[in-house]
Amino acid sequence: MTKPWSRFAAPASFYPLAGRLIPVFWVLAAAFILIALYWGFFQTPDQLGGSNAQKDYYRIIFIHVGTAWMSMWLYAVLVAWAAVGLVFKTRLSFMMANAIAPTGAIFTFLALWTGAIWGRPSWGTYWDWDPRLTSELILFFLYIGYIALHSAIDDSRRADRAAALLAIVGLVMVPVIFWSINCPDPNQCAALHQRSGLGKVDGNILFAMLTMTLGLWMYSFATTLMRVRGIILTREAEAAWVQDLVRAQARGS
Amino acid sequence: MFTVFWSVLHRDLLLAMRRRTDVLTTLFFFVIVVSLFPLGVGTERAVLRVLGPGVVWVAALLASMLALERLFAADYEDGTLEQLLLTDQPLVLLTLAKVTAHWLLTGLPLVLIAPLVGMQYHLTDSSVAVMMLSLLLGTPVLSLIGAIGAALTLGLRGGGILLALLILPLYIPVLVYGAGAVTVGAASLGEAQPYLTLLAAFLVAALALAPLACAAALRISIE
Amino acid sequence: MFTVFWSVLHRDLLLAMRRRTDVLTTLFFFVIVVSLFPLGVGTERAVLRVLGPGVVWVAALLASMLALERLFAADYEDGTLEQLLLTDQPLVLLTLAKVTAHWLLTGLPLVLIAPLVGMQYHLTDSSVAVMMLSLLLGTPVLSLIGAIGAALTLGLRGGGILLALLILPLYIPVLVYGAGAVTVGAASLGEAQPYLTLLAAFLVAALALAPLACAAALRISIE
Amino acid sequence: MLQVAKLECRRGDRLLFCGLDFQIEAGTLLHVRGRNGSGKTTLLRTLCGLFTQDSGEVRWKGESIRTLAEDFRRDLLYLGHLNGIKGDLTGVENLRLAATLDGDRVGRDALWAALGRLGLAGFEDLPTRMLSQGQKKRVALARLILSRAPLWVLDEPFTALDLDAVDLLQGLIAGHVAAGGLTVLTTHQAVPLTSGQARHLDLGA
Amino acid sequence: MLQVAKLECRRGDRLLFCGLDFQIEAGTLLHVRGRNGSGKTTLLRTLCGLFTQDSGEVRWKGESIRTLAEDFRRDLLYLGHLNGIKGDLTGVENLRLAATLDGDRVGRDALWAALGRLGLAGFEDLPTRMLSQGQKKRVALARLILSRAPLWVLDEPFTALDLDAVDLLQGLIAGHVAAGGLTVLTTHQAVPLTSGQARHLDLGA
Amino acid sequence: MNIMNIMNKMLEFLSQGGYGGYIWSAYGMTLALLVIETLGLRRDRRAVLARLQRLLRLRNAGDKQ
Ligand code: HEM
Ligand SMILES: Nc1ncnc2c1ncn2[C@@H]1O[C@H](COP(=O)(O)OP(=O)(O)OP(=O)(O)O)[C@@H](O)[C@H]1O
Ligand SMILES: Nc1ncnc2c1ncn2[C@@H]1O[C@H](COP(=O)(O)OP(=O)(O)OP(=O)(O)O)[C@@H](O)[C@H]1O
Ligand SMILES: [Mg+2]
Ligand SMILES: [Mg+2]
Repeated sequence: MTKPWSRFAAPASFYPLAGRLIPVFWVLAAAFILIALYWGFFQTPDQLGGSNAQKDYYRIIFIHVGTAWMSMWLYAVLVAWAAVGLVFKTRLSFMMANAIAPTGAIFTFLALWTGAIWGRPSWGTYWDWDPRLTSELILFFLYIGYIALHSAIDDSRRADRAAALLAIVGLVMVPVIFWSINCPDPNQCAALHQRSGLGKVDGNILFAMLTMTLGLWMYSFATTLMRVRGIILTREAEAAWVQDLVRAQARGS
Repeated sequence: MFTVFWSVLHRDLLLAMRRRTDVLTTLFFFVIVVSLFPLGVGTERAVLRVLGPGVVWVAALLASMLALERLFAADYEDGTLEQLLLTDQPLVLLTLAKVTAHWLLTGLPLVLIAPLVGMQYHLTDSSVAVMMLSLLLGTPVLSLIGAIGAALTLGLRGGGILLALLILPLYIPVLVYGAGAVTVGAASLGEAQPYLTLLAAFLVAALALAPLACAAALRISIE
Repeated sequence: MFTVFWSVLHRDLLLAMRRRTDVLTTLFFFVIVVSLFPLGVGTERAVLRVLGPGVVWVAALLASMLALERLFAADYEDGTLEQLLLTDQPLVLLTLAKVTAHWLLTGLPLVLIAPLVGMQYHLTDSSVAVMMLSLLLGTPVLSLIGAIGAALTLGLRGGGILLALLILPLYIPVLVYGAGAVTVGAASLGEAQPYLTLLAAFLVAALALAPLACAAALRISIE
Repeated sequence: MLQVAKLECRRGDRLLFCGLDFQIEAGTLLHVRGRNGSGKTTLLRTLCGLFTQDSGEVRWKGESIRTLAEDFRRDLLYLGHLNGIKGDLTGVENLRLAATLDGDRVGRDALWAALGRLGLAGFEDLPTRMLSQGQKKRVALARLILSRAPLWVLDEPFTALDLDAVDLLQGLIAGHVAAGGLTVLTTHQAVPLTSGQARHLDLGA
Repeated sequence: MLQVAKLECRRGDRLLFCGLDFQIEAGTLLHVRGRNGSGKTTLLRTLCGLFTQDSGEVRWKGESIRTLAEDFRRDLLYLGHLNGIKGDLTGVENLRLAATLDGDRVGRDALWAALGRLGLAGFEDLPTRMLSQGQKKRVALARLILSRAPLWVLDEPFTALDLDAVDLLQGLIAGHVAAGGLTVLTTHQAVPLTSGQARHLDLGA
Repeated sequence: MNIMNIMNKMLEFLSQGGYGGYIWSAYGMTLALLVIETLGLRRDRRAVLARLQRLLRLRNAGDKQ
């Protein structure tokens, strides 16, 4: 371990750094989410106009979009950490990938849940086999597969690398899967997309949506770091620095 | 180099011949699952004709997946897998040989029995032809992708159902275009051509990439 | 006598809590298989509504069957099964406790998730109610019958697919009346009553007979 | 007490032994010996009723163990090649479960004391899969301390144990025999007895 | 020839050994010793490249075995805890397959001769699942006769063997070392050498 | 501004133009899951620390012997 960046890749130095960052992210998360909620509920109209008028229920959008975006973003980050771990053999990367997965799965579930609840008043059904929804469902399965594989393997080293490989295979397949769902008939693909024009959205709504997403992002930083600290403690139980830390805590309490 | 490919292939086929029932079980599983649906859904011809392609493909997915559980397991348990890993041959080639043998034993029979299933669901002749073609192109992809999952779950508790969880989502593109081809092919074979081309493209890509991933997975699991 | 039933039941539930993902795997397998069909068959509401009951029941059959593979296997491998056989308690009771635990962990979740699936297939509210009822009555029968197969295939190579072959045909009556109930129940709950009565009768018969057969099978397999 | 009459066992198509006759009384240790594959494990499992003989009979207190069924099993404690403990449960949980199934209600202290006596202090509430091979074996052997069964059947109980544990186990067996119990075991080691009678049975050609 | 530098291995979260350094030349036998669970098997598998070390390096003829990959594996013969033979194939079929994968074309007579030398005359064309434990092990060991690999890595090769077979195997190893080969093995027995150098490595606390 | 007025305002806000059930179940599930996750993380951390403390005590006891 001689390269400068690898100093932070060492669990011993990352652990306290994460400990200092966690409260910061909690504060940021709370602030952004509260602002977004205030803006979303009090600074936006009760009704969306347009060809397809939507009443108050459109306020679900603030968490719906936030969780949907975060679910996809977190999967990308997870795969990135997994790939770094496989290539550079840094233990911390695997731990990060591992710590992201539950939060990502929760966001995916929430995107599905809020989307379904939204679908009921606007489409009259909780579920439809719309490509976007189906893709999100598949993403949920990919998260669950990653978590299930990791926890089925007792040896943490093998678990890390096997799950990382699975995540990478998943990433290669994801475009193909999403594409096949979006375009089940290869003869006519272009006509399908119901584009979501972000530009046409009202400024206040957009602000609340983006702030909420930012808040959820900060939240996922906080939970991921908390989880990774737990993993580090478990994995490094034998290391001297962990024992010093535990001893200090024992004296403190 | 190819002697190695052949000798592994030959070994696996020989082993299968010594245990003929293992091959038949996959086939029977496929037939049973396909036959269960008319029992659950009712036997109206119009309905069955719509369901046929999807059901056959889902059943093929499930049969392929169940058989995959044993792809590396036997070799893992008796130690021949680690000996394979220690030969001076590229592991990718050995993996490819094992997957090929597996497909010959579990995928090809499904292709051959497809006309029978087509009859059960009152499919048109051209549908049946497309079904055979699409299975011929699609089942190797299933074996190739599934082999990665099989390698990853080697020797784990609850391997079977875990494997299902890992690889069924990855099977979706094959399912979509395989079943799509059969549905479209009801009228004429030509309609299905873009679907079949896509399946062929998947097969080429899977042939190129899956053995690499699978070999890497084996190296991880063997520790 | 019942302390034993409870302590085995409690042990199996405790073990499942230590391995939470094992329980979730079955559930997700069910959800994945159910979600595959619309991808293969197409997403027209009318078609899905016809298909729904059959798909749900076939998926329940497969999920139950795949989970059964592990029902006795873990206990067999670490030797706790032979210790159970050597206690001074009736083996039938122990078997029943294990099957009960298994159903609570794999059957009951399917019942609870049924409304979700009903949503995916646009089933009517009364269909969903009937589906939950029929699963509640039917899945224990699946676990009970399947346990016999699991006991018989204990420790055999290729156990999973062999088990499928043995017990899927035995599952057919449950499938026919279970799926039938849901289809008929689309209009009103009352229509489905004869079907549900039959399923209840199956359940009573299976409760009376299956543990006996299963205990006998265990004695044979443990030698 | 335990009587074996004209016992014949086969595995596959091979005859392992036939016409086996012996009888052991209270306060006896029976040491079964023989090469690998001579049928020791098979004999012990037949004595427990886990393996069905091809002909002959095993009797306990004068009655066939098939007729006695649960009444025989109440008097029996068998430890085989496998430990019979769950890796996901802790030592205490494993032991409590075993005691409950044996029909005993054992207090928490007794459980911890039994594990402590086997040198597992500090490991009582770790999942047993985190224990070493020898420690797992010790958890299984802790049942010997709690059990009140008169007949112990032990298949190679000394494997995976270190010297201390071997001494301890030999002491337990000697105590059991001295207190009027019966023990049937296979092992390649000698088992010193403080009282009671030691007998040998040699299997195989 | 074979060189180990600052090797560190973990299993799960446990450190097995770290900073392990040694080097062995042609014509040497390295005997790895240690308690159960001290990491002997792990070390041997690391030497073969089956297990990935946490840090440090294994070198063969001066180059890392990771870089050499297939070139290293050509020089290696590993026999582990598992026999690595298929129960459904006969001894001859198993041996022929192993030879083919090693890149050797071995004639039928050589195969039968190798099996005969290991005392398997008459069992060559039975499916190996019908052989006894010791005979299965002998089929696996027959590869030692056919192989031309200079580096043998043997994990407890003497288990399940009877005295004759132990002698035979000791002879094979001594011959290999005398002919300038390298052998790394774990065993609780001594291995007499006719020529060459014997070294010991003790693992674990 | 009397109590009734405030109550009415609150009720009106809660009903969200008649879609309160949808909105609050969406936000409620989100809140529930995030809280559960956070609490779970705290519990996990306590469990890990407790285990490490116990191991430490054991090691100390072992050293004394
Ligand atoms: C159960 C699943 C889902 C349901 C029922 C659902 C429903 C909806 C509905 C009804 C809208 C309003 C669209 C409109 O104005 O017509 C919407 C908007 C949106 N959904 Fe979903 N959705 C679901 C899942 C997802 C997923 C998985 C994503 C992830 C990509 C997503 C991303 C979005 C986005 C970005 C918008 C806002 C786009 C815009 O303003 O046009 N949704 N969703
Ligand atoms: N499940 C089985 N099926 C068929 N034959 C078996 C089975 N188990 C053992 N055998 C055969 O029965 C014979 C006796 O086996 P057994 O396990 O009783 O021997 P043992 O004396 O206990 O040997 P060891 O000292 O190795 O424990 C062996 O020759 C073996 O090949
Ligand atoms: N698959 C595994 N996962 C996690 N830990 C393992 C695994 N295999 C072995 N270990 C642990 O690694 C340590 C070393 O194991 P190894 O098999 O190398 O020991 P050994 O010296 O060969 O023992 P033996 O003399 O019993 O063969 C043991 O303490 C064991 O608990
Ligand atoms: Mg034995
Ligand atoms: Mg070893």
